[in-house]
Amino acid sequence: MRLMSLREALAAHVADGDCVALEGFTHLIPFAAGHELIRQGRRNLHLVRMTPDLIYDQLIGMGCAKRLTFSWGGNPGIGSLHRLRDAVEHGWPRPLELDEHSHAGMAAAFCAGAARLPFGVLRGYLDNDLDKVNPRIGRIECPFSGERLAAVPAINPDVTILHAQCADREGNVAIHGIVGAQREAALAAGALVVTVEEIVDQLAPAMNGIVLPHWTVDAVVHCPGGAYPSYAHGHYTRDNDFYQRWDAISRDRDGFNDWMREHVLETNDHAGFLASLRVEAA
Amino acid sequence: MRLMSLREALAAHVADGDCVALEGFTHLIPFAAGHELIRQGRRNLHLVRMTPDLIYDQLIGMGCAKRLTFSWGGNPGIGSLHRLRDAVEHGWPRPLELDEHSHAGMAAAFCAGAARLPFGVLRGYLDNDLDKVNPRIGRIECPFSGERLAAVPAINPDVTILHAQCADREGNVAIHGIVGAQREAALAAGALVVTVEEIVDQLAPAMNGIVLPHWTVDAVVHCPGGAYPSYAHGHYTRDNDFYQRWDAISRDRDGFNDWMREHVLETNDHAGFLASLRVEAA
Amino acid sequence: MSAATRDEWMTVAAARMLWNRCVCFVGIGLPSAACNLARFTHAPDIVLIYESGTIGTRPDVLPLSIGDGELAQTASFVVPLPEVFSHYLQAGRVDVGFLGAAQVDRYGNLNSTVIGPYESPTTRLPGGGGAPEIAAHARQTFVMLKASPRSLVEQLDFRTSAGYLDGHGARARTGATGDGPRAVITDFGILTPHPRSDELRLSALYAGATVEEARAAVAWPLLLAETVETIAAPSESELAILRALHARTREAHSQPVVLPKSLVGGA
Amino acid sequence: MSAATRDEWMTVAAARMLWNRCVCFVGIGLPSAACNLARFTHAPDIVLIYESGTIGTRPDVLPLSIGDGELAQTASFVVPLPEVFSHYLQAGRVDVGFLGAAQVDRYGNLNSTVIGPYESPTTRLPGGGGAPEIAAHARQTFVMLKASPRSLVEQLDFRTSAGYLDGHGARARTGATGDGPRAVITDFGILTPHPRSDELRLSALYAGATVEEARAAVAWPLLLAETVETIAAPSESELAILRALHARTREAHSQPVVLPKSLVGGA
Repeated sequence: MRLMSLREALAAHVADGDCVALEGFTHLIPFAAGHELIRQGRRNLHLVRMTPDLIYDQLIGMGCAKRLTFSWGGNPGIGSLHRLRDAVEHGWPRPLELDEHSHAGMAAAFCAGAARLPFGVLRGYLDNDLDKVNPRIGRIECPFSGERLAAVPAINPDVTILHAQCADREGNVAIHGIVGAQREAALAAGALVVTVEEIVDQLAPAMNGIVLPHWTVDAVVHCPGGAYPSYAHGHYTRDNDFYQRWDAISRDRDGFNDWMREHVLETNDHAGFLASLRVEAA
Repeated sequence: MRLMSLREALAAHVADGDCVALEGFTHLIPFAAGHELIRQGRRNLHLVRMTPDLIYDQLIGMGCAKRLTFSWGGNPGIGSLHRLRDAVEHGWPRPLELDEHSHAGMAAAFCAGAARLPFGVLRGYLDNDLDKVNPRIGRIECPFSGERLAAVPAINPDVTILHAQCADREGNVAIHGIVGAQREAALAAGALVVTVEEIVDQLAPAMNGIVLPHWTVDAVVHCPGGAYPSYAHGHYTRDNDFYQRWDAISRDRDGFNDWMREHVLETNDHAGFLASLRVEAA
Repeated sequence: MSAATRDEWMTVAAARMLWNRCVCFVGIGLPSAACNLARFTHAPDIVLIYESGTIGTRPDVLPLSIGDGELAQTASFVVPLPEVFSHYLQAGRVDVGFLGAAQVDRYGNLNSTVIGPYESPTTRLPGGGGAPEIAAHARQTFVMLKASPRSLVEQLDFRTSAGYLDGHGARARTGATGDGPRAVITDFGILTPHPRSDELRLSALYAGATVEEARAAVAWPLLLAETVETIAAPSESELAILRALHARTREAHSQPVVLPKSLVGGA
Repeated sequence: MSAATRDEWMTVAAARMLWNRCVCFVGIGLPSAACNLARFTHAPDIVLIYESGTIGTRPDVLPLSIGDGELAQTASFVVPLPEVFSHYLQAGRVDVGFLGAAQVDRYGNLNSTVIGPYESPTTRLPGGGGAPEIAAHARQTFVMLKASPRSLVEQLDFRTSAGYLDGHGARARTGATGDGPRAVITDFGILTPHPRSDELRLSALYAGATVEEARAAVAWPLLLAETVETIAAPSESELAILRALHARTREAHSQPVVLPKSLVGGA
């Protein structure tokens, strides 16, 4: 593990064309890292995320992505991801290939990836049209009962990027609260970059808690607020209001471009991004 | 969930011929429950446990078991389980059918059972003789890469019995420390009986800890010391000395029978068992 | 107290269908309001699971997202998301799953993926998320949606989640372990499947709603159940509790987010 | 300080083969002593995993069982056992796995299952446990056992864990991802596989042990490596640290177990 700046870490670990998963299910979405990928101008990424959320709307709208593996692509509780829709419906700013799953299927694929099995098995994709549009959804027969089940190929991203609450100086990373498929995405990856709210001398004891041990972590980045406008349990809450405002910001191409220029492209880093939004501080 | 006495709970949930898993990996082995099965004279059980340990040595030596699914059958750090050996080598007190796995295989089988999949997949049983003696070890082909992997049928015991530190009055059960395959064995079972050190009004907060929610639990039994001579993290330590003494106690049939009569058959319950051993109390 | 809105009718009707101690897989929006209303009224020990991994959660206010901190904070415990789907849903441990959709057909099949062809949709919807397997494995599902001939359709553009397929017992011949959609709760009343044909029929109307209104909102020729029941209006107490819940929710979510000062030094 | 026993020689020899920050899958007994000796000497940041699920554990005394509370208490964290095997071992995240066995053959295949036929054994051994997959997936394995013609055998009664199979590169053609047994550490010295034939040869002797002694302890005609190195005796410091570790362990484990008084009211 190396302690790096976000800029260094992403320059070192993410190349054009890589398969990249920025995971975090509502909670701990690595916004700062997503913005930095945009600033660095990454192209042709194969993005992986169960729930694309606003950060993938931004990456897609900025032309970083060529392909998307996902299972639910909306603005939670609000509606559409307009940039995702524009890419799928009109190919703007470029066409986006979809590799579409259900949550259960994608979770099974991440689990298989973490265990380095070539495929995951589930009772799923039953009598619906998903396997007609996704050739990666297969079937497998139980060698004992003959029963047919669904199979999905393992997901093993080149790089997984997470945001977490805490790392210690060795690089052990602790996550608590809603953990989604973060641990599986982390252990499935070729390289693992984690931004954290805090770096501490000693992690709080959490015998059966969720820890990514230091030798599975390639880079740790100290990046307070790195999940904003998503949230970090124990540090700050989700900015639901921002999620609502995004609907208007992202609805048309020009408004989106202006906003991204002002707040992401023309800010230096995440602190600059937060300052540009005048997020309130206690 | 119902709060019951150990006697009631096992009479209600375990019948002759059942497939029963008493799990707990070194830690939290449900000794009290095993002894009660012996007192109730259960027969023809199909016993399941990764590491049979002393409690299965006792159940096997007392003639309760017909079949054993396991992956490592020794007295940890000390040597043989003499009663298990006597049953396998000489059919005393009755022959014991073996369904033998590796730890990885059995863990995969429990995971499949908990997820109600018919089989588990692993990269395992590679070029060894285990699949020659266990017809339940199969092979499966990845539907995407064609790679061949091992497959094991799911384990779904009729009843799983655990010992845990704590339950609340609703029947939510919290386990911490070394948890082995307890959670998987619990969720794989047809019925789940849990003995606990303590019943509390409110479980300690453990957001990402291991909890078996009340609606997965069929009976909770208040049984302090129920893991002795195994241990309950935070309550008492493992009686390593007892594990050593067991080697001599169990070595011959008469000595074993005498000991079981005095300490298990002729005691009423677990408190009586502990008293008969004059275990020191603080 | 002012008359109930149609959203309130739907929420109350759904809440009444839940029972104490039932295990619900909850989605955001009306289902979340219905489940928590049930919890604050007749079903205090209802077990709520949100797909973010929060099990047995008891939020004081409604979450805006499926993974609000409030859900984790008030849960019995929180599991990684894959376990929600494998160890709870797939394992048959969920009594009731709530689903929404852009389109429902007469056999309760759902579309939440696309309007138009998949490869060149006129409207790309969010997609299936948890729904395909909730539809398969929850012991029963309740579908909640606002009715119109564009949502209650003759033919789905895409089948995201299977209901009764082509009806007439077709579902029983598949690998689905749950019983399928037992009710579609709309803004005029409730549709339930015919016991043999599985076709959704009008089985209950809100007091004040009419059969004509129902028929106008459904694209297929809507059949009536042997008896069409009348659903009593939300009681004073139901409405008061639901409105207080919404008021608490608005209040909680109107608090501005505050980041630790160190983060926004420049602002 | 008294001369080192053969157990101490073995422990010290194994400890010296470990490096700082290597990830070890540890078994009880000599391997556990060796790994912790390495941690207390030249490899302070070694990562120890016991199959009970304790990851990054730093016990102050040696555990008597694979799941002692001390291991959990001093671990970075504890995972359910299935994850140790799937997410760590199978996933290729273990550098060194330690194995013991009742029998080892000339190609490093191991038997820990039975002596005699499986269906009617003369001696039923504990069985494979974690070994079959440790043998397959740890990047390398070290085997520790006391040598005799009954343990270093011409022909195994049962192959529990694959080493190099029939040698000559056979292992590379299988699904095993690890490199196999890189050393067999015995009480006379160390056997290592021939680079092409994979046959175990004598490559190092403890100072004072002889080739004759080694040959007498091996049932097959033991070949010598090009150079047979001499392993330096345990240093004063290694012995002192190891003996102190054992003394702490004896002291800790001689404490009688005390149950809360309420449990043994009758006694």
